[in-house]
Amino acid sequence: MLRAENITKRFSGVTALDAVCLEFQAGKVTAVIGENGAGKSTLMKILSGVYPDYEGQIWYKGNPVRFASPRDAQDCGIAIIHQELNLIPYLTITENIFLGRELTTRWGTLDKKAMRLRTGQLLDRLNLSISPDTLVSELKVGQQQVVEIAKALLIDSEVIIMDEPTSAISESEVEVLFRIIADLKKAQKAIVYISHKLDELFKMADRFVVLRDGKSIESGEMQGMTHDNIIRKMVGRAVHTIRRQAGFLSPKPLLSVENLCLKHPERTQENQLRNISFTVGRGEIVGIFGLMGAGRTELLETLFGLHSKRTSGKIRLDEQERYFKSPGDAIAAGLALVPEDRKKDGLVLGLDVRTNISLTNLKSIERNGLLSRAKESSLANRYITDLTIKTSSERQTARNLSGGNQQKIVLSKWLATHPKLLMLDEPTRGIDVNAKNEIYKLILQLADEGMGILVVSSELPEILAISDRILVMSEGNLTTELPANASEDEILKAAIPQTI
Amino acid sequence: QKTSSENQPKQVAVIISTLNNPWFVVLAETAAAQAKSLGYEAKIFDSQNNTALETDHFENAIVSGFDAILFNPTDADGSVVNVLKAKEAGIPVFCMDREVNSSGAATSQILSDNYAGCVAIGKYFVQTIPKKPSGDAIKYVEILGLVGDNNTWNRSKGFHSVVDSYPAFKMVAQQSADFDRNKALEVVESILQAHPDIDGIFCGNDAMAMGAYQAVMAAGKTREIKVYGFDGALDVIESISNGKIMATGLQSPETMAKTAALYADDYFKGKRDFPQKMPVAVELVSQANIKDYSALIK
Amino acid sequence: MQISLQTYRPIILKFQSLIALLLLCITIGVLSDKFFTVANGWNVLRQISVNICISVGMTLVVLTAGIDLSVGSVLALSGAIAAGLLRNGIELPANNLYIGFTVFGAIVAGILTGSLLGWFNGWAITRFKLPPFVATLAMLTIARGLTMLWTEGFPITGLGDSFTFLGTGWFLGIPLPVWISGGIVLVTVLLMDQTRFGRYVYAIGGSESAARLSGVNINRIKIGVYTLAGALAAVGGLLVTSRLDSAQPNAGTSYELDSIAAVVIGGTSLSGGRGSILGTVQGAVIIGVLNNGLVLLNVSPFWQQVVKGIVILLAVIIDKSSAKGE
Amino acid sequence: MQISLQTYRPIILKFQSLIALLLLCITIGVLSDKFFTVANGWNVLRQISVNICISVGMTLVVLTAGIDLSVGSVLALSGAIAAGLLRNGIELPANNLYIGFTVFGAIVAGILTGSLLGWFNGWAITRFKLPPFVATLAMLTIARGLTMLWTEGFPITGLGDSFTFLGTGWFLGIPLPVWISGGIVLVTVLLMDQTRFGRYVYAIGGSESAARLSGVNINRIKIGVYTLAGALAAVGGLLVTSRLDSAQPNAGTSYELDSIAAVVIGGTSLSGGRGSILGTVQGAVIIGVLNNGLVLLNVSPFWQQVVKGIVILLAVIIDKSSAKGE
Ligand SMILES: Nc1ncnc2c1ncn2[C@@H]1O[C@H](COP(=O)(O)OP(=O)(O)OP(=O)(O)O)[C@@H](O)[C@H]1O
Ligand SMILES: Nc1ncnc2c1ncn2[C@@H]1O[C@H](COP(=O)(O)OP(=O)(O)OP(=O)(O)O)[C@@H](O)[C@H]1O
Ligand SMILES: O[C@@H]1[C@H](O)[C@H](O)CO[C@H]1O
Ligand SMILES: [Mg+2]
Ligand SMILES: [Mg+2]
Repeated sequence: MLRAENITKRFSGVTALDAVCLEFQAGKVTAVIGENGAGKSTLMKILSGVYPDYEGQIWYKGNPVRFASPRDAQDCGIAIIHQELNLIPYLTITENIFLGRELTTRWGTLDKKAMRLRTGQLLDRLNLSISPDTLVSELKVGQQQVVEIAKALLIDSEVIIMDEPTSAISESEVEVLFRIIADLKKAQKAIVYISHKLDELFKMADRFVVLRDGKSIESGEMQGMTHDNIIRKMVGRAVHTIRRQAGFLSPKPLLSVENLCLKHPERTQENQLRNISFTVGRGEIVGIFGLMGAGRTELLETLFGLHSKRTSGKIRLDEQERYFKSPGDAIAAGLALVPEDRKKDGLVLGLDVRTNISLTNLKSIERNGLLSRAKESSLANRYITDLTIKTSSERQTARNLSGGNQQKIVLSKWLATHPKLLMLDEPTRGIDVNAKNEIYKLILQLADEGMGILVVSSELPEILAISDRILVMSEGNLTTELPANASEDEILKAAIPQTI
Repeated sequence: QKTSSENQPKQVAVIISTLNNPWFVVLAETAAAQAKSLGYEAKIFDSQNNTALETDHFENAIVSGFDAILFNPTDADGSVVNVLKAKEAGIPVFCMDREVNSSGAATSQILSDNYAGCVAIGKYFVQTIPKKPSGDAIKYVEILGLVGDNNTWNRSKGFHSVVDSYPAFKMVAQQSADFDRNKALEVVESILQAHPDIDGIFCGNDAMAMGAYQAVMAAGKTREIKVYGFDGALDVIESISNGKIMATGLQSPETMAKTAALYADDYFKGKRDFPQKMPVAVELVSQANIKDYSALIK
Repeated sequence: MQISLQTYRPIILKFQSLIALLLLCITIGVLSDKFFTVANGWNVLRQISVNICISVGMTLVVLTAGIDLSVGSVLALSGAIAAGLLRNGIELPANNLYIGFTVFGAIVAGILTGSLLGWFNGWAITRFKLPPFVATLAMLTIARGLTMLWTEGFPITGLGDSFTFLGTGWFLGIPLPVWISGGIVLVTVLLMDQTRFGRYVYAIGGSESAARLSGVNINRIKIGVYTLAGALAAVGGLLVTSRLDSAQPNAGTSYELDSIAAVVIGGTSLSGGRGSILGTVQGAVIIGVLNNGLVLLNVSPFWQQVVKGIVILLAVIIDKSSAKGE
Repeated sequence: MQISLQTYRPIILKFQSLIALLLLCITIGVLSDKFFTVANGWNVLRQISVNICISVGMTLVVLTAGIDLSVGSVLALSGAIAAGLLRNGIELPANNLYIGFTVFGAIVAGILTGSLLGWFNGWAITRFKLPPFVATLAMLTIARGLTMLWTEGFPITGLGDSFTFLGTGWFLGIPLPVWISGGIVLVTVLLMDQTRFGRYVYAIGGSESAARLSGVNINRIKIGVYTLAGALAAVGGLLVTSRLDSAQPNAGTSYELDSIAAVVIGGTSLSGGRGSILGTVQGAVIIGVLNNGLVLLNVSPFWQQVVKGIVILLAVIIDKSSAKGE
């Protein structure tokens, strides 16, 4: 259906794609596999008309084509769900879904009724029970991703490209998506699927294409492939998945939280977090699981002093009662938070790697009250080496790095503060297996060195792999606390909301 | 016809083109003070050099029942509608300093003759700048006020009506400095780079004359370059007596303001036959007659 | 349960927080019995109609995350062109040609002038990816210079009753400028709410890259917005000119600030994507009522500026906190 | 291989694209032989020194994604306070007290005034989460009103030689205002490049939420930035006042536009996070050279505005395309 021949794409200096050849067939799901920065998204952007300048040839249904704009590609029947969310925050779901393709009435005005109706249907199909009139800015990331999917499904396309559509959604939504993909397959659409969650690929994909360093390495049938197989093709060598050794016993708690409550910012009668109590020991890794909107992010933020005015309850660190008025206080006391949204909250994308790493530690690189370039460089380079961050230099702009490497920068800036307690919110979202493994390794190592670690994740395997203890949240409550060897069923049961 | 109750004092609106310039502050405050001393309520409106805002002021003044308007128009033509509107509402308007181009619209206009004043300055200018022994042209510079302001052009025209008929005088630069002291300083600084050999500078008002003089002084050319202003601002009169500035056209805002207020008083008392135009002469204050004005300084 | 309410959100949005305006009106009304009169009401509305014309255009520009500093000069040039053509027509001495202009012709010419200048803003901004601030700042001085050149620094007056009717006339008991600005508000509210164009304006301001990926032709919409802003500034220019029966060369000086103030006080975000025409109208009314009230209350001109600044601060603070409460 | 070059990137950044400025200078130099003289060089530098003071502060504000419209009025009020105190001291008739001010005392008082007004801007912006545009617009009119009240609308003159030396004197063959503005540039370049404060300013502009999560006290830094901008505007006010030997009540009117123009022409993004002090200096020099050149060439005042607008457009277009080429 869609064939690419010798596609080459350069960004000032960097060759992102190097003579890539591949093919997508109707009625098949093709997985495009590769590490962070392999060039997957770049290729998809070329196929969908975002980058009109490239070398090589694209064939669509046997004809040579060249898309000048996203619109061009859409009109030909190619739809794409981009890796980055591309929604307009202050428009409603309906308005976003129909953006660029509005239905109009006889008089040329917008046919809001019809659009709203269609949106409602789409959302139903995707099991998202939210009014089509909700502003996108009020949606959680996961819900936004569902809206992105709806948007791609709106047009009746022949080729549907999905670039990490499930990075922010939970299992139940993934199920829904897979059902839809199965329908599309039956309707003889060609589906291109990119994900770092390998399990998904085994479930869905018929074929695979591997990209490594901008080159197409191999393609074939998914049938008969194994995990290790795929990873080896992708990384070029075998990777051993890390697991936490069982058997941690915490002598005394590093952090203990009692009856933590967080008021809702507008409806002040309601609590977003209700009477949360738990502890984290020195050297212990505590995993927090929950479904979308369970309140996990809020919990970490509250501990970090971000919502001090709305917080009540006791926080003790090292047996001492603490009250954090701002993140600055929390940092000074030895807390660190790797936020969920690394592009917005984790990094200042426009600044370089060095500056991002030193941002939390400027005092330590001062000499006579002035910042020392030398100290700053050595600080940055130490972490670039230790965490094997792939960057052309410490002066590279953070925006230009791949997701995994960006996440490592965020980790670096926090490790440099030498925290006692490291909180990680979805630390491996959108990150390839290899980088993921490196991050796990790092987390385990830090715990071994005595750091307390609190990890929020929506991926059960991740929680199970690295936690010493598992907390489960649902609707702002801490519903249960389970040992590391808990079963998936136990965890999920505690995560499902009671009220519907 | 206005009917304001007998026991309440009559209200006088003073609508001024701008208060962003001390000259007009004097005009406005004198008018208001005079009206108050005659037993009326007075209120100052600042049109900020914006004819449309002036229109708003007229409308607001009419609505809120003012009984007379002492008026300094932003524009001779643009302000006509405003005056007519007041006339329609039965409110007398007395123009001060600047006129409106419509006979019979205003009850009376007490005017400063910018054109004639600058004719006098022009005459003094050609007298006081000596001929070059070599017969070379005498070079001078003109600093204009706001180029969208008609007083700027009245003054410029009055000046040129004299000076242009002397072929020995050559204007080497004509630039605007928006009636602003700092702008004049900077513009003249730059002009002096291009024309270090000029003999005189004519400025469209005194603030600019002061700025120009400062530039001349900084260039160390106070003896070679003579500066002329217009308005009769105190610091310029003082500078004339110190021999720094050559001359200015003294227009008396106080006289105009007081006259306007007195006319309004007369009007309330029943007088109706006012002179359509009541010119208040612009006096040339120069090195020659500065002694007569020494009383003004301090 | 919120669903039904949210359907008309863009329209209601600002009118939930009319409190600041109401407070202002009540305060002035208590202090001056002249404030709540019919005549004064028309007065205020007529006075703000020019600012409304400009600010409606400015709202669109700001919604795309742009800014238009040139509105005041564009207003002046458009008014001057219309007045000049009406007064003098075009003479081409070379081929002995003289073209006279009817009132209608002059009005069209004025609006075309504004549109052209606005179009140029949009073209420069999209073609060379200039910051709107710079492009329109350049236009601010260029258009002012052209106005001076066209008028030679003198006002153009004596434009005739049929032209001045536009700014001074009444129709069905309502001043014509109020009809005009009201009509413009109505049409643009519809435009923003009911057409693709409006959608795209919001979308571009919300996220230009997302809008581009959705197939919106960013450049075309932006050029359209700046052109419209220019045209609306021209309408403002015609109103001012006809109201004064004279085109002033320095008309509209610093109107950009008043207009942006109306937009921002009305709740439109300078970073684009959020805001509404009706909010802007509210902002313009606040400014207009304030100007009117300070005069009615006999506040001295120097204090007026201080009070005006403080009231603007308070209005926005009250607005913010009342909007949060909803 | 790029690494060593990139080390000094922030500093070189703008000076890679000096082409527009060079072109401008060469053009003027060809047309007027008076342009490339030492005296004229000092002339231009002295004339832009006020704008540089203000624009340096404005750069910091814009880097945090803010804006400060009040600089012109703050300049006027600070200058007037200093001049008034120097001239008349403070008289408290109640307790028969008179405080005289030395030149130094008056200067300190002027700078304190500016800082206080700036601090108020920052406080209002952070405390009530006001858009900087609104808060500083309010301050624009408030400070202007206060200036009028303080001066009663009249200039305060006759400030004495030791005070006027500040604006007119020379030291080591260089005009004092150039020393002062040069010193300010030097210090702020260091501040932005070598201190925590500078880092935080860039970080806030780049991503406020990321900066907050990194422990940066956003409010404190923002208040600091606005306070500094106020203080620098005050320095500008002292320079203007001392140069003119007179505090003009209307000093600084519309300086905010010139200053923002310098910042934006200098490549600082109005959405914050990107830009540099040295870029702003380049922007201010472009504007200053242009003003000077137009007068040297005796371009008629009407045409000046048109030419100025066109040159600004061209400068930014050339700058953009040459910066891209590197
Ligand atoms: N706009 C750009 N400018 C410069 N370099 C870019 C740009 N976009 C991508 N790159 C580079 O091109 C390479 C391929 O990036 P791409 O986003 O296609 O990777 P990916 O395979 O999608 O990775 P991920 O799994 O993290 O999404 C990377 O080295 C990246 O840094
Ligand atoms: N800005 C906000 N305004 C109102 N409600 C909010 C806001 N942010 C979060 N919430 C609500 O707070 C609750 C907890 O959200 P939180 O982001 O902590 O969830 P989470 O468990 O981290 O989920 P996710 O996996 O999506 O990050 C949810 O019910 C959500 O709807
Ligand atoms: O007389 C005044 C002053 O000279 C002022 O400086 C400009 O306008 C004139 O009308
Ligand atoms: Mg990708
Ligand atoms: Mg979360």
